[in-house]
Amino acid sequence: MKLDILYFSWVRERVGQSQETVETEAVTVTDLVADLTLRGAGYALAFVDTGAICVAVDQELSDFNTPLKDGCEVAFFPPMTGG
Amino acid sequence: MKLDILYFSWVRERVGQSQETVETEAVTVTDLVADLTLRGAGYALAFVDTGAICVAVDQELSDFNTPLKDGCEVAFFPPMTGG
Amino acid sequence: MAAHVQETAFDFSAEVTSFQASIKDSGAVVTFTGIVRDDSGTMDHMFIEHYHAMTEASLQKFVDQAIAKFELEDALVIHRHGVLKPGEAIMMVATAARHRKDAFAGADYLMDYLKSRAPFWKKEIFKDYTEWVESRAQDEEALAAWSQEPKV
Amino acid sequence: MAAHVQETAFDFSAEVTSFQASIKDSGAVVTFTGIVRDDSGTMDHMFIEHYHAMTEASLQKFVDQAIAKFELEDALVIHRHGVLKPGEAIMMVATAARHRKDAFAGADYLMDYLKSRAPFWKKEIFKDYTEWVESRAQDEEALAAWSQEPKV
Repeated sequence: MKLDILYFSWVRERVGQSQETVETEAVTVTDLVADLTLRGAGYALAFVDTGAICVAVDQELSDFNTPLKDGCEVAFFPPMTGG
Repeated sequence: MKLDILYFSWVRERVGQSQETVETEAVTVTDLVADLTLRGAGYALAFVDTGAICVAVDQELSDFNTPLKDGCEVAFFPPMTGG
Repeated sequence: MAAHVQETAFDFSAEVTSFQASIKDSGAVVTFTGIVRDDSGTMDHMFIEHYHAMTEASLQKFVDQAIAKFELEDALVIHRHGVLKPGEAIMMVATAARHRKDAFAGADYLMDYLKSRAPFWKKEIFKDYTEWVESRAQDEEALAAWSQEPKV
Repeated sequence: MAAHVQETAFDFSAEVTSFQASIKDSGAVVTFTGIVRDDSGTMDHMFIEHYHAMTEASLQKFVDQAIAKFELEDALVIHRHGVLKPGEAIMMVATAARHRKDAFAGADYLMDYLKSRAPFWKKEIFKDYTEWVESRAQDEEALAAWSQEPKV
């Protein structure tokens, strides 16, 4: 299946891009992260500590056990610092 | 001694005036209230429940045991409702 | 730090603009505006009496206390007296602090003081009768809570 | 009830004037303004990144929650993104309620949500380096406290 992946803040900077579409068989966000980590050193660095990263699936804050569906939008970012 | 007495809100309305100078030998606010109560029915009504009344001596919130000095400004009023 | 008592309306926008222009180190500005409410729909106006000789000094004292207690960079209080129509602003408070929790707490604290310790008395004038607004027990309780609560 | 995300500066005075003009039953209006602070004195600017597709809906959800939780008559959030200079306003919140404690709590609650749950990320750009602002544990704690505390 195909997923739209977004990266923000220092996750984006480490990965080196803000958005990409990936082809994956990942069942959950955790699986997806394992896939992404293989894409290069920047990815590995971005995801080295998933405890420091948040995920949103289809624009809803989610956790790493969330199941994924074809066409999902998955966003990775550090804890938010709005306000 | 002479005291300047001020009345506010419904204390003023019951007493029938906002300000007067009184000659008194009152030692404390409680003594003064006893004196004032004798001045007429409006005063008696105003001071019928001193638990419902606040006092300021020389513009400082005080209590009924506060001693009085010649030339003091003593103000009586219900609990404040600012804001 | 300023405290004003006045009969005329104040210009909230101008006051806040000037307040904000004067602050340097604050990341947080909180304002409160109190507005004449007419719950019954039959109030003609509100009349606010005050103890002129005591009012401004008393407000200034509360402002100084709030600044010290919550490490505010600045605080402002404006309170009206006289005749006010429903919908008109009675008073405003503004606080500035480095951190938002202090700015909120400072404004909240000032309001609790103003409600129960500033020498103002509100009278509501209806078509057929008038009524002095009564103080509320919960306002006294809110004020008392500041002496107990640990600082946020 | 409104939530806006924008790159351009907002006019606080105009926003509050229009917010106040639209309310009918509220006796209390609270506003919060967040301002870019430069503690070091060496910041050139702040850059705020956001998750466009998620931001406005997310803010709207927080506003709706605050209105329900604190019986607000109305609430407004405006949050900027992009480049901001020290001293510029980042965002504002306004709440209106019958009683002051609800207006304060509503604004405080909205701020706690915005700090930790709205998809914004702040970067500080200094002369020689840049730095993403780190989230603070006390912001998470402030947010968690709303699920425990009894309503004031």
